Formats: sequence, C-alpha cells, structure tokens
Amino acid sequence: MAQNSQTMYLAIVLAPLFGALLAGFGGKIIGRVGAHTVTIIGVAIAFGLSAMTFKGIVFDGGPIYDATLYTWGVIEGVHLEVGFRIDELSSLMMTVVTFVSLMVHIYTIGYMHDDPGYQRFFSYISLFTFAMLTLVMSNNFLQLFFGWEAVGVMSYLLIGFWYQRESAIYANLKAFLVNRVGDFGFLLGIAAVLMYFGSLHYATVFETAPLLRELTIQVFPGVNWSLMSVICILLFIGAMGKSAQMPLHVWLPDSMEGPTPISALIHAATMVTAGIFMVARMSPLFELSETALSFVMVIGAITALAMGLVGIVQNDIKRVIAYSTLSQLGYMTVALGASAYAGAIFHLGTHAFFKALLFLGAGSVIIAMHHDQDIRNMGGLRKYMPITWITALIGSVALIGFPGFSGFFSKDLIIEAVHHSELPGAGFAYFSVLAGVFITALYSFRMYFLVFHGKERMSASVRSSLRETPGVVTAPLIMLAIPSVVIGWMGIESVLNGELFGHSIMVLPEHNVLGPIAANFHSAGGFVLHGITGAPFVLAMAGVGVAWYLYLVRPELPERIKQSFALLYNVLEQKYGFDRFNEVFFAGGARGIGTVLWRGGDAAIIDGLVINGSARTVAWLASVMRHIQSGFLFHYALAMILGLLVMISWFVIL
Amino acid sequence: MSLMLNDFLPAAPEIFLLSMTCLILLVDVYVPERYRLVTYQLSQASLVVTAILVMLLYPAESVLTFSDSFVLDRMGSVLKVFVLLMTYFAFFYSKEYLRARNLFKGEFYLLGLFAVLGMMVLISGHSFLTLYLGLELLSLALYALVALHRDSIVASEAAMKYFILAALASGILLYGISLLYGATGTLDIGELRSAIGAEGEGRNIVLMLGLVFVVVGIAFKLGAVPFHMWVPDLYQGAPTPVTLFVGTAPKLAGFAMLMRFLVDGMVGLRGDWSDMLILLAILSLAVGNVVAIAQTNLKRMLGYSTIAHMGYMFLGLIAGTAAGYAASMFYIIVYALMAMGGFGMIILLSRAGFESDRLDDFRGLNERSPWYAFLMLILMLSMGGLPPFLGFWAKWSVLRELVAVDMVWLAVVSVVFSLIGLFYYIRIVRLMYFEKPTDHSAVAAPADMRVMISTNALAILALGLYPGALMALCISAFAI
Amino acid sequence: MLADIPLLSLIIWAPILGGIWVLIAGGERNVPTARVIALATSILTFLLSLPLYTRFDLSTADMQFVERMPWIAAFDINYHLGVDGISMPLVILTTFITVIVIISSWSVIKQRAAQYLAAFLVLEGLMVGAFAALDSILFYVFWEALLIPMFLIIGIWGGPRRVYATIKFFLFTFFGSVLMLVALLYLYAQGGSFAIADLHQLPLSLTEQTLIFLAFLAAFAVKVPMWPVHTWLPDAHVEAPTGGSVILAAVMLKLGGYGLIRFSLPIAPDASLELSGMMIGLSLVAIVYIGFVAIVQPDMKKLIAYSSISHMGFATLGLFIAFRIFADTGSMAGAGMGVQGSLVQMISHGFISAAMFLCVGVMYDRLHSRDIKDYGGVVNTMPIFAAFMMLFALANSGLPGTSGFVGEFMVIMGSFKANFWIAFLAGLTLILGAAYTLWMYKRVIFGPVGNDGVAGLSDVNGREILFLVLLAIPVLWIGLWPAPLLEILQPSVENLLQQIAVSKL
Amino acid sequence: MIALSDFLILGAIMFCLGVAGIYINRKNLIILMMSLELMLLAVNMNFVAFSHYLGDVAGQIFVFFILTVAAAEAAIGLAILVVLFRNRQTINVGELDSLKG
Repeated sequence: MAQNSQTMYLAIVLAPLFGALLAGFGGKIIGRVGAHTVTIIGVAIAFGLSAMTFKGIVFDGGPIYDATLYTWGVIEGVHLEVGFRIDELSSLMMTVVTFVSLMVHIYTIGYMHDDPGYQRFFSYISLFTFAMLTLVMSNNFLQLFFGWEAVGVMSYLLIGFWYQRESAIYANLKAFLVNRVGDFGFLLGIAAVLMYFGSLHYATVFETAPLLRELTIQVFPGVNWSLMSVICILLFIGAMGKSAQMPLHVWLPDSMEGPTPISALIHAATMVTAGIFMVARMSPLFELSETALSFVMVIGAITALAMGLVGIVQNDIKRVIAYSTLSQLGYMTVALGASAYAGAIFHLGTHAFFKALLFLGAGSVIIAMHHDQDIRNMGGLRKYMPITWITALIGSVALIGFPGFSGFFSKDLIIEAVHHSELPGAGFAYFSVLAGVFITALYSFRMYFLVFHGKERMSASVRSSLRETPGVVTAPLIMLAIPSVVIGWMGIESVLNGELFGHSIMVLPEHNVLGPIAANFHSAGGFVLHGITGAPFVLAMAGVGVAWYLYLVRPELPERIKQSFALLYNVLEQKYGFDRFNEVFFAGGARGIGTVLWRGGDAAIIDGLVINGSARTVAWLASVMRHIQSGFLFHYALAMILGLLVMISWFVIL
Repeated sequence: MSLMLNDFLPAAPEIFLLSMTCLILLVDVYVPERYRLVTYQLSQASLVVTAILVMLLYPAESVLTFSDSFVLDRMGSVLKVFVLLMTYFAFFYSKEYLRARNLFKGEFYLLGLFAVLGMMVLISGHSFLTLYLGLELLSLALYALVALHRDSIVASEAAMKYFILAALASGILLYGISLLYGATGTLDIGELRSAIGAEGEGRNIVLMLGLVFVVVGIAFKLGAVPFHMWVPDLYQGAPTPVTLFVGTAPKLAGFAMLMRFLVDGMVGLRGDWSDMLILLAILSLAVGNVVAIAQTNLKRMLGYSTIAHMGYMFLGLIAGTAAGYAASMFYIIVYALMAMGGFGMIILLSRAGFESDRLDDFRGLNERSPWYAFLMLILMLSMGGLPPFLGFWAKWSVLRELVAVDMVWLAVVSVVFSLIGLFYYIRIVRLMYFEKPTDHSAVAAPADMRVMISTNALAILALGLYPGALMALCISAFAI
Repeated sequence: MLADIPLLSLIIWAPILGGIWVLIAGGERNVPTARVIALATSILTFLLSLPLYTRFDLSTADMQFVERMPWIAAFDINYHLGVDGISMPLVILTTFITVIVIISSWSVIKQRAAQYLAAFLVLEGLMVGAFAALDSILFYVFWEALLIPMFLIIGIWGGPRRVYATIKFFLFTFFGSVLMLVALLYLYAQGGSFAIADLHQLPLSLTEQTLIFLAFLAAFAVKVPMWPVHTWLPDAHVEAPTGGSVILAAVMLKLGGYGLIRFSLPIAPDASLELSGMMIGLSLVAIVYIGFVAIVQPDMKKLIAYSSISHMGFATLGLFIAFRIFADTGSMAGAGMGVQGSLVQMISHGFISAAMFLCVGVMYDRLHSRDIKDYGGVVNTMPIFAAFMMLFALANSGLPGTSGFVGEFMVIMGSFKANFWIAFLAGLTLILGAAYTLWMYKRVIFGPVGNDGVAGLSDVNGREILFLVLLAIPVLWIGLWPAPLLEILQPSVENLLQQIAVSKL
Repeated sequence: MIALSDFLILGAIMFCLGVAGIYINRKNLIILMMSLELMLLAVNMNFVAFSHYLGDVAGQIFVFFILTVAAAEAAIGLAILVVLFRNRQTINVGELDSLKG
C-alpha cells in the first residue's frame, strides 16, 4: 500500500516535470501542439491523482502518508531528506494547485496562441506546477524551501516571459529580489529550527515544539525573546515575501507584466498563497507564540485594508485585480493570526478559484481589447462577450462575499473568527476586515461596471473587432466559475467541524476562534441567512451601490472627488510611496554603497593607497636611491669611508 | 724546518695549475694567431685536470701545510671545484663573444687562470699572508681583465674605478690585519683563533678595530652595501664575459675569505661580527633590491641583484651554526650558477656590435625563441627565489638557519625584500613573454654554446627538483 | 596490483609531462596536434583521478593513496602524497575543470596556442600536487610553482591591462607565501619535521600560534581571497583569458581555503579560536561589502570576480564559526555543519564560477567586450546560451537545487548556531547575490536587442554546449543530491574537528 | 725610546691622510694612486712597529710582500690609466661618470 501510494505521489510530482522537460527540450520535434499536449496530459494526471488522494484522505479517511523519498545529505547525524507528507492540508492544496494549473494550461492555448515563446511558456508553467507541488507535498523544511525558491524562480521567469519588454524584466527582477528578502528571513527561521530541534522533519519538529515553548533566546544581548516567537516571525517574514504582505508586497502589482495566465496561476491562486499554506502548515509552532500570531494578524490587517484602498484608484484591469489579491491575501493572513488556519485555507481555496476566474476573465477581455488593459478605454463589453461577462460577474460577486457565493463563506468566516479572537491587535484587525469588505465591493464593482457596463469608450477599430474569445479561453472560465459558486456550500461545514483538515492543523483550545462559530453552525443555508443580516453584507452592498452610483449613474463624479481629495488620491496613486522609497532607498542605496565601497574602499584606499601606494613608494625610493650612485669615484670612496666610520663608532666605540 | 714532498701534496692542484699557466703563457707567445684556440683548449684542459686533482685530494679532515699557512679542507675543496667549474663555463661562454669582437687573445685566458690560482690560494689560505697574496693575485688579474677591451670607454672607466676602490679596500683590509697582528702577535689563523679564545676572552679594542677593518675589506670584495658601489659600474662597464667571470667564481673565493677570517679565525668574536653582518645584510638587501628596480641595463641590474644576493648569503653566517655556514655556502654556489646562466644568456643573445645588455633587448624573446625565453625564465625566477628552481632552496636554506636561531624578525625583513626583488626579475619575464619583439632576428649562436647554456639553466631546474645532493655536499663540508 | 599504482603521482606528473609533450610534439607550427595531445592528456588525467573516488574508503579519515619517498634526506623532507576526504574532491575538481578549460580554449586561442595549452596542463599537475602534498615543503613548492604558469597565462593571453594585473597577482600571492614559508621554517625549528601530520601535533604557545596563524593567513587569505587583500582578484580575472579566469576561480582560490583547513586550523587551533572573531568579521565583510561592490560593476568578469570573493567569504566563515560554537558550548558538536558547508561551498563555487566565466567567455569571443553596456537582449540571438547562463546565474545566486545553495545553506545553518547576527549578515547574500547576478543577467541577456553586435551573434556551437553541459551536470547533481559528497567529507571533517578541539597549550 | 703608540698614531695619521686624499682629490688620478700608496705605507708602518715590539719577524716579512704587491698594483694601475687616457683624453676624476645610477 505504502509503496503504491509513494509511486502515486511521485507520479503527481513528476508528471508535470516530464511535461515541462519534453516541452522545453522537445523543440521542433514535438512542436507547438505536442508541447501543450504533453504538458496538459502531465498536469491532468497530476490533478486526477491529486483529486483521488484528496478523496482518499479526507473523505475515505485514508492514512496520512509521511515518508522519505531519498536522503539529500547527512550532516553530523542530521538527516536532511526529500520526502512527502500527504495529509488533509497538502492533499487539498495539491488539488487546488493542479486544478487551477490545468485550467490555466488549457486557457493558455488560446491566450498565447500567437506568441513565439509558446512552447517555452508551457514548459515554464508545467515546471512551476512541479515546483509548487514539491512545496506543498514536502514533509520537511528543506524541501519546503526548495519548492519555495523554485516557485520564486518560475515566477521570475514567467514575469519576465516577454523579455523584450523593459517593464517586464524590471518587474521580474524586483519580484525575485523582494521575495529574496522574505526568503532571507525564512532561511534564518529554518536555521533556528534546525539549531533548536536538531531536525528539519515536520513531524519531529512539531512533536518537540511544545517542550521548547518556554525557551528564550537573546538575539540582542540582554533581551530575552521567546524562541517560538523568533522562529515564527522569521518564518512569517518568508511568508510576507511570497504572500506579498506589507511591506514586501511591492512586487505583486508589478508582476502583472507577465502574461495573464501567469497572473491567474501564480500571482493569484497558487504561489502567493504558499505563505498562507506555510503558516497553516506550521500551526503547531505558531500556536505556541501569541506574539507571532498578533504580528501576523496586524500585518495581515494592514495589508487587507491598505491594498484594497489602492485598488480603487487603479486603471489597469490586471492591477485592480492584483491589488484585490493583495487585499484578499491580507484577509487570509488575518485569519492565520487569529488562529483560524482552517478559515485561511478555506479562503485560500475559494479565492484561488474566483481570483483565477477573474484574472482569466480579465485576460479574455484583454485578448478582445487587443492587449489594451486600461479600464477607462472599455465599457459595455457585456454585449460582445457574454460568457466572459457572466463569469466575471460571478467572480466579482464571489469576491465581494455576496451570500451564497464561495467568497462569502470563507470571508464571513474570517470576519467572525477575528471577531472572536482575543489576541492583541484583534480589534484593529476586525475593523480592517470590515472596512475591507466595503472597499472590496467598491473597487470590484468599479471595475466591473467600467468594463462591462456603461458607455463604450474604446476606439472604433477595436470596437469593430470585439467578439467573444474562443472555447479554450471560455471553457476554463466556465470551469472555474462553477467552483466559485459552489465550493463554499460544499466546504463550509467540513471546515468548521474540522473534518477537512483533520490533524494537519493544530489549534490550541484557548485560540480556537472557530469553535464558537462551529457551535452556532447548523447548515450552510443557515450560515447564508445569518450572513444577510450581518454587517459585512450591508457594507458589501453599500460598496456595490456606491460603485454603481459613481461609475454608472454619475460618471463625472469620480473626477471631482479626485480633485477635492487630491492629497489622499495622490497617496493612493503613489501606492503609499513604497515603490519610490524602495527605488531610492534600497536600490539606489545599495548602488550608492556599492559605488562608495568600490571606488572609495577598494580602488582608493586598498588599491590606491596601500597596494599601488607601496609600489609607488618603492619605485620612488629606487629612483631616489639610484642617484646616490653618482658615478664619481670620490663619492664611492666617501660611502666606503662613512661605512667604515659608522661601523667603527657603532661596534667599537659604543 | 724542512719541507717534505708530502707537504706539497695538499697544494698539488695549485702547483699544477701554476705550472700549466706558465706553460700556456709560453705556448701562447709562440702560437700563431690562427691557432689561438690552442690556448683556450689548454686552459680548459688545465681547469679540468685541476678539478680532478682537487677531487682526488678531497680530504677526510683538514690538513695544514707550509708552516700552517695553507689548509686543505672539505669546504675549500668543494669551493675550489666550483670555482674551477665556473671558470670552465666562463671560458666557454666567452669564446664566441671574444672572437666576434677581436678579443680572442691569450691574455683573457691567462689572466683568468691567474685569477683562479689566486682564488684557490685565497680559499686555502690559513694565514694572513696567504690570504692576502691570494686576494691580490685575484684582484690584479681582475683589474687587467676588466680593462681587456682596450677601446671601450666604459670598460676602462670601470677598470679604473674598480682598481682605485679595490686598492682602497685592500688598504683597509691590510690595516685591519696589521691591527689584528698587533693585538695577537700572529699572522696564523689558527693561532689567532686561540688568541681570541672560544668566547672572545681576548677581546680588546685593537682587536675590535682590526675586526671592523677586516670586515669592511671582505664586504668590499663581496660587494655588500655600503661598500658595493664598484659592483654596478663594473658589471655594466666590463665586457660581458669578464662580468660573468667576476660575478661568479670570485664570489666563492670571497665567501671562503669570509669564512677564513671570521669563522676560522675570529669565531670567538661571533657576537660582534654577526651584528656587523646584520647591518651589512639589511643594507645590502634594501639597496640591492630597491635600486635594481630602477635599472634599464640588464648587466647593471644583475649587479644590484648580486648585492642583494650577498645580503642573503650573509644571513646564514649570521645564524652562526655549522648548518648556517653550510647554508651560506649553498647559497653562494647556487648564486654563482644562476649568475653564470644569466650572463651566459646575455652573451648568447649578443653578437658583433650588439651587446644585448639592455632590458629592452629581451623584449619579445618568447616570439623569437621560446626555448631561450624559457631558460631565461628559469634563471630569473630562480634568482627571485621561486620554487621549484634552485634559487628557492638557497633562500630556503639561509632562512631556515636564521629561524632556527630565533632570528625570525630578520627572516621576515629579508622575505619582504625578496618580494621587492622578485619584481625586477619578473620584469624580465614580462618583457620576454608579454611584449612584442622589436628585433625579429632569430637567435644565432653556435650549437655548443646552446647546449651549454641549456645545460646551465636546466641544471638549475633539475637541481631545484632534487636539491638534496648539493645540500648534502655543503653540509658535509662543515661536518665535524 | 591496482593498489600499487602511484595514482597521485600519475595525476601530478601526467599532465606536466603532457604539457612538455604538447610543446615538443605540437609546438606552434602544429597547433592541431598540440590540441589533441592536450585534450587527450587532460582526459586521461581526469580518468586517472576517478579511481580516487571509486576506490576511496569512506570509513576512515586517514590519508589514502599514500606515497612516500625521501626527497631531501638531510632535512627529512619527503615526497609524501596522499588524499583524504577534504582534498580528494578538490583533486577531482581540478582534473575536471582542466578538461573543461582545454575544451573551452579549443579554437579560441589563436596566438601561441600550444604554449597556452601546455601552461594549463603544467598548472593542473602543480595544483593537484598542492592538494595532495603531505609534506609542508612539498606543498610549498607546488603552491609557489603554480604561480608561474598562471602568471604567464594572464600576462601573455590576457586583456589590455594584463601586465599590471598579472604582476599584481604574482606579487600579492608571493608576499603572502613567503611569510608562510617563514612560519613553516619556524615550525621546523620547533619540531624538527616538515611533515604536515607532525606539525599538527606540535605543541605551541599562544603567542607562537598567533604569529604562525597570521603568517599562514597572509598566504591563504590572499589566495582565498579575503577582504582586504582581495584586490588582485578582480584585476586578474578581468584581464585573464577565459581559461585563466576559470582555473583561477575554480581551483586556485580553493587552495587558500584548503590551506586554512590543512594548516592554519590544526596547527594553531588556539590561535584560531582566539582570532576566530576577526576571521568571521573579515568573512562577513567579504560577503556583505563585496556583495555591494559587485552590484555596481560595469564589467561582467569583474562582477563575477567580486561575486567569487563574496562566495569564498562563506568558505572562510564556515571554517571559523566552528570556533565560535566551540567557545560558546565547549564542544565541537554542531560545528561540522559549517566546516562541511565551507568545503561544499568551495567545490560548488569551483563549478559555478567556472561556468560563469565560461559564459562571459562565450560572449567575449563573439563581441570582444566584457562591458555590460555593450550587451543587452542577447537572449534574442542566443536563446540556448541564455538558458544555460540562466541556470548558472541562478546557481550563482544560491538557488536551492543547484550546488550554489548547498554550501551557503550549510554555512548559514552553522553560523546560526554560533550567533544570530552572523547568520543574519551571511544571509544577506541571498539578497545581494541575487541582486548582482540577476541584475547583470537582466542587462546583458534580457531586453530588446541592444546593438548591432548583439544582433549579429550566433548561438552556442556544439563545443560550447558540451562544456556548458559538462558543468551543468555537477551543479545540478550537488544541488539535488549532495549526499555522496557529504559522505566523503564527513569522516575527515569530523577528524579535523576533533583535532582542533584539543588545545595545544 | 719611542713608544709603540707613537708609531701607531703616525700610522693612523698616514692612513687617514691617504683615505682623505682619495676623497678630497677630485682632479688627478695619479694623486689618487699616491694616496693609495700612502695608505699601504701606513700599514707597513704598523706592521714594522708591531713586529719590533712583539719581537716577531713575521710582520716585517709581511711588509716585503706588501711592498712587492704594491709595486705590481701600481704597474697595473698605471696601465689602466694609460688605457683610460687613450680612450678619454683625460685623467680627471671628476669626468669619470659615464657609469652611474
């Protein structure tokens, strides 16, 4: 049995890898059709097997798999291994990842149809899927880091897919570097784990963790910090990079320079949620540090609120969705901080579907608009693109948490959970997530109305060629729209009663914020009814209403508001100045330091003064001393006589 | 006191060489110009036979003769063999050079042979008298040799300078000897030693004064700073074969002189003279290495390099142990071998009307002749003290002995100067390998010359790869 | 029967004799023959070095494949060779990289090609000799002698400022070496032996140890190179021909790290402990300071050269955090991570830096410029090359799954045990390494076609693909499965740690 | 009775005169040679004096050798002088500086 499941899990991981390799190295032999065929088959196999695994573990109560594949290295008795841990959490992630990936693969056939890098693209996204699967299926920190970095690289490659675009290769470098900042913390966290636990294996670490709860370390001499807090915060810094939490969020909006399927796959549904997944995975550690949880919650709350606000002023269709993603990731992070890991993962799952849907929908619009992404140039598209319109509407409604749609269940759960949390910062977080609901509705429907309703603002030539996109594009939209509607209904109960995650997530009783909600939970329908009467629903409807009023009824109003609140608008327009600050302070600062150290330290002091200086001194000495050899006999004699006298006076007289 | 035949035996090589020299003198007078080669061949044969005699007479222990004024010991024998070998090479290298410049006369070889005789006497001198006579015989021959090229302005200037300064130095040496004589009442080295006592019990101001004068005299002979000023001028001014000769064999004799005076005679004053040598060594290292950098004439540069090398050679003596003396001797022999090759290369590349003694003449040698460039590379890097060449082991030996007597500071000083020294040696390598040649003519030299210079340079490589034998030889020369 | 073959001697002398053969049989008139001989020799040497791995006894830290013959009997100096888990991988690295270098310079070197090839073969033998020598004087001879071919390689076939660069390189390294020589002689004076194993046992006072440590450091720090004696490296790398840069970065720098492990630590353990703070400081300066300097380099080779310094900072850091751990906990438990990491880092850097320099070389051969600004959009004309360079660039920035990650990871893990802030500063390389490597990559490879030169580039040919693939294999292998390498290192590192944990006072 | 020290002082003075002559004279090479001769005479003076007071004849024998060698030296010196004059038409010490540096 174990052998069989190992083979199966290996197949899940390796199928996309083989697809990627074939598509990447196959070149002319397999051609464009061959490339997308092999990769889609690979991912489809992975999805099928993942779904089976999910079913087997969650519904059929199959055994949790935790085994080593091979030993990466043994250092001082510490076994560093590569292996799988397949439990409720990872099987859920696997399924989500492979499903979205599969959809994106299919969609790409249409989206990238005319691109010269067609095969390369398929190879990359398949490789990404492979990397993401290694990440989620890992049973240890090392492999987690492998996957972690690998998805980062694939994201780097994919953002820079159109390498001729200056903005794309700027964005991908930025993304990679900002992620590296997070990874830096993450790696230190892993180092701490290795040092104190002597192992990087999840099971061992989680078992030992409670024993080390009271341990403190001194990062600064004389200041005692709880070990768990340090480890968790370091690990969370990694999550902040990958899941784009403030202030490491700056790469995500720029990453929209990549092709839209990538935005959907990596920068909405999978990679960016790796941080959320990681924290949930580490719940046995995070549970032991309230400091870390508070930290997580506050960071998440800030992100959720602040990024949503920026979303309101964006005009690029993909950037609006990107900021929405940031904001939603903030929601998930808040949930993590509130110990509602299940809620976070639930939102992760629902978000993966509806956000992928929105991105792919946006992609569909972009195709139709001939790669114009400015929503001010759109309008009234519903007539031309019905399927895109409907699915986008579903996605938007799900996003704002309209009762009954998937987003509603997960988001409402988070809001409730935060409400119940008693950790420091919970109050602020509760305010943020509530305010966020209004803002989400506002920017989502601002975009929706501007794109699909109202005046047709595009140029005549574009308008004349507007039509619905082909089947390979719309089919994934429909496929994604279905879970965006139903997944909440299906999931909420098992999330709340703990079936879905089993023991893969650990929550201490005192942190169990989902407990009271579960206690009041009777059925999904009841939950919806309850939602309609709640504050979030009101806020969401208010948001939609405002959007409707401002962008459909009085389209001239936003401009006036913009002028009256110029300062606020500018702050948002500048995204709070993060980009500029980073550009000037970090990028410019690093270059400045580098130049100073190079020109000043290396070239001037070490080389100029010490090295060449001593060489010059010797050369100067030589040129001076050679003149002592004047050529005149009497000078030579004098030298000898003086030598003699010096020696006499030194050695005889003294 | 009667002399038995046995008393002459230890000096048999010298006596043989003297007889042969006189014979060659006569032959040379009567041999017609076109058979001048006979003089050369006879000279070389005499050197070989003398060397064989020296080796046959290699003593198990020191033998004194001629009223204790002449000593035959192992150090002396080893040095003599090398003196003869160097001279053999020097004569060999000079043949073509002299021919091309119409200098191929008997005088060169005869004066050379007299100089060798002087050196051998100096090496075996065991009283002030024999040492002095040996030294003067050597010097007088060298004065004449330097001026051999009568039409050369620089050569005559160099000869004049050398003459005046050497005479001054020998005056100083003699004055020192007179003081030593006055202080101890003996001219015999052995008696001097006992008069001073093992720990310098007989130390007094006259003795010390004498010591300083003697050290200065020897320092001049070896070209140590500040008594070095004749060296660069002589090296540059004299015809290259003469420079080659002056720069090699007499250094061995000078070393012997140093040993006879200071170690054999005044070991009791070791504390005093080693301080003096430290001063001379540091000055020589500094001036020799630094000023060499500024040179553009290769012969002159090698002159300064000699000064620096003498500084290194002193280090072994400063250590003041038998192993230290052996190291110094090893050093001086190695140095002579390398200098031989270096000047040999200059001769090899020169031709009538072209001395090839400027650094720039070596420009791009690798393109003209990779083989000779490689040989010169070996020689220069060996002088710079880089393994695996022999020069490294020479430095290694003296440093080892210095460190063994806890004079690490001096060792560090000397290695710092060797860094500076390396700079001007690799300048030659740089010119040969990294620059384009200005002169594209192929290297034209007779085959025997090519073979000899190759042997010379490859010996430095081969001995560098397996230095044990030569080291053992030097050590055995000082073994009790 | 097989055991009696003096394998190490063969590996040392085969290439040297091959080099001579190249000059004699090939010469400048018959370069094709010279090439074939050179390639055959290098491959043969590589094959000869493989039994070192296949027949290596993993269970012991003792020297293996030992050969011992008297050399200079008067001072008990022996021709004494042998390898343990620390030196064996370095020997194989050397023989492997030499094959790559010979292939890479196949048709690229036009001027005096036979001499070029011969210089590399001789250099190979000397480097292997330095790694395999068990007598300190033998080591020193190899160590110094290998300067000569390198000096010539940079000086003859280098770029416009080659003379300055090569003389700087030569004198810099020579300076350090002679101080080491004095230290060796001092040790001989104390213990009467030049055998490295004997030196390890020699009791020394702390002052003696400190001075000896510093003298050794002068030699090894220059070679590694550590800040602030690193400035020869960028110059040497920039001016050296591609093959020279490759050997320099891939093997020669390792000699410095190897020297620290073989000499400094075991001979002066107490001084190492005493000065570990300084050494860690210098390593961190190398990692961080040089990381920043690398970012602003306008010249690709210079950038990679600086990145080499930064990466070698990990090698030295890994070695000395062992002492901090020892100082804090009183035992060497946990210190092996850093030391092994340092060794892995050295080996991995050997492959990666070689690959990076070769990548620059591939471009240089086409456009004759190393300036970043002369490129841009190379991927448009050289996609296969761009893919390879991407792999190596990522490896250079320490991506997991490539060998670049393994060493850095282990050293950071190890240094965390010593001190949080050491790990913190070392970890900055994650950001800096990615910044300088990928920023360069962006400017050179990505983007629209930068100029006509780039537009006319032709993609890598079969020969270039061959050596890039040959390098990609170990980079990925060590990254994905370092266990075999770690297995080799383990016993020797353990032994080393035991040795240095015992005070000599 | 003249004391040994008197001889020695005379010798020293002569020696110093000789040495000073070499340095002070910047004109004529012949005078230089005379200075050298003076130095040697000073040495001879020392030897003879010591020999007398020590009652040892070896010192006086040494003097004979010195005198002989000095004669030979003078001969060679003058020969070189002739060569030099032939080449340069001068024996001025101050013009002897083509080799320097």
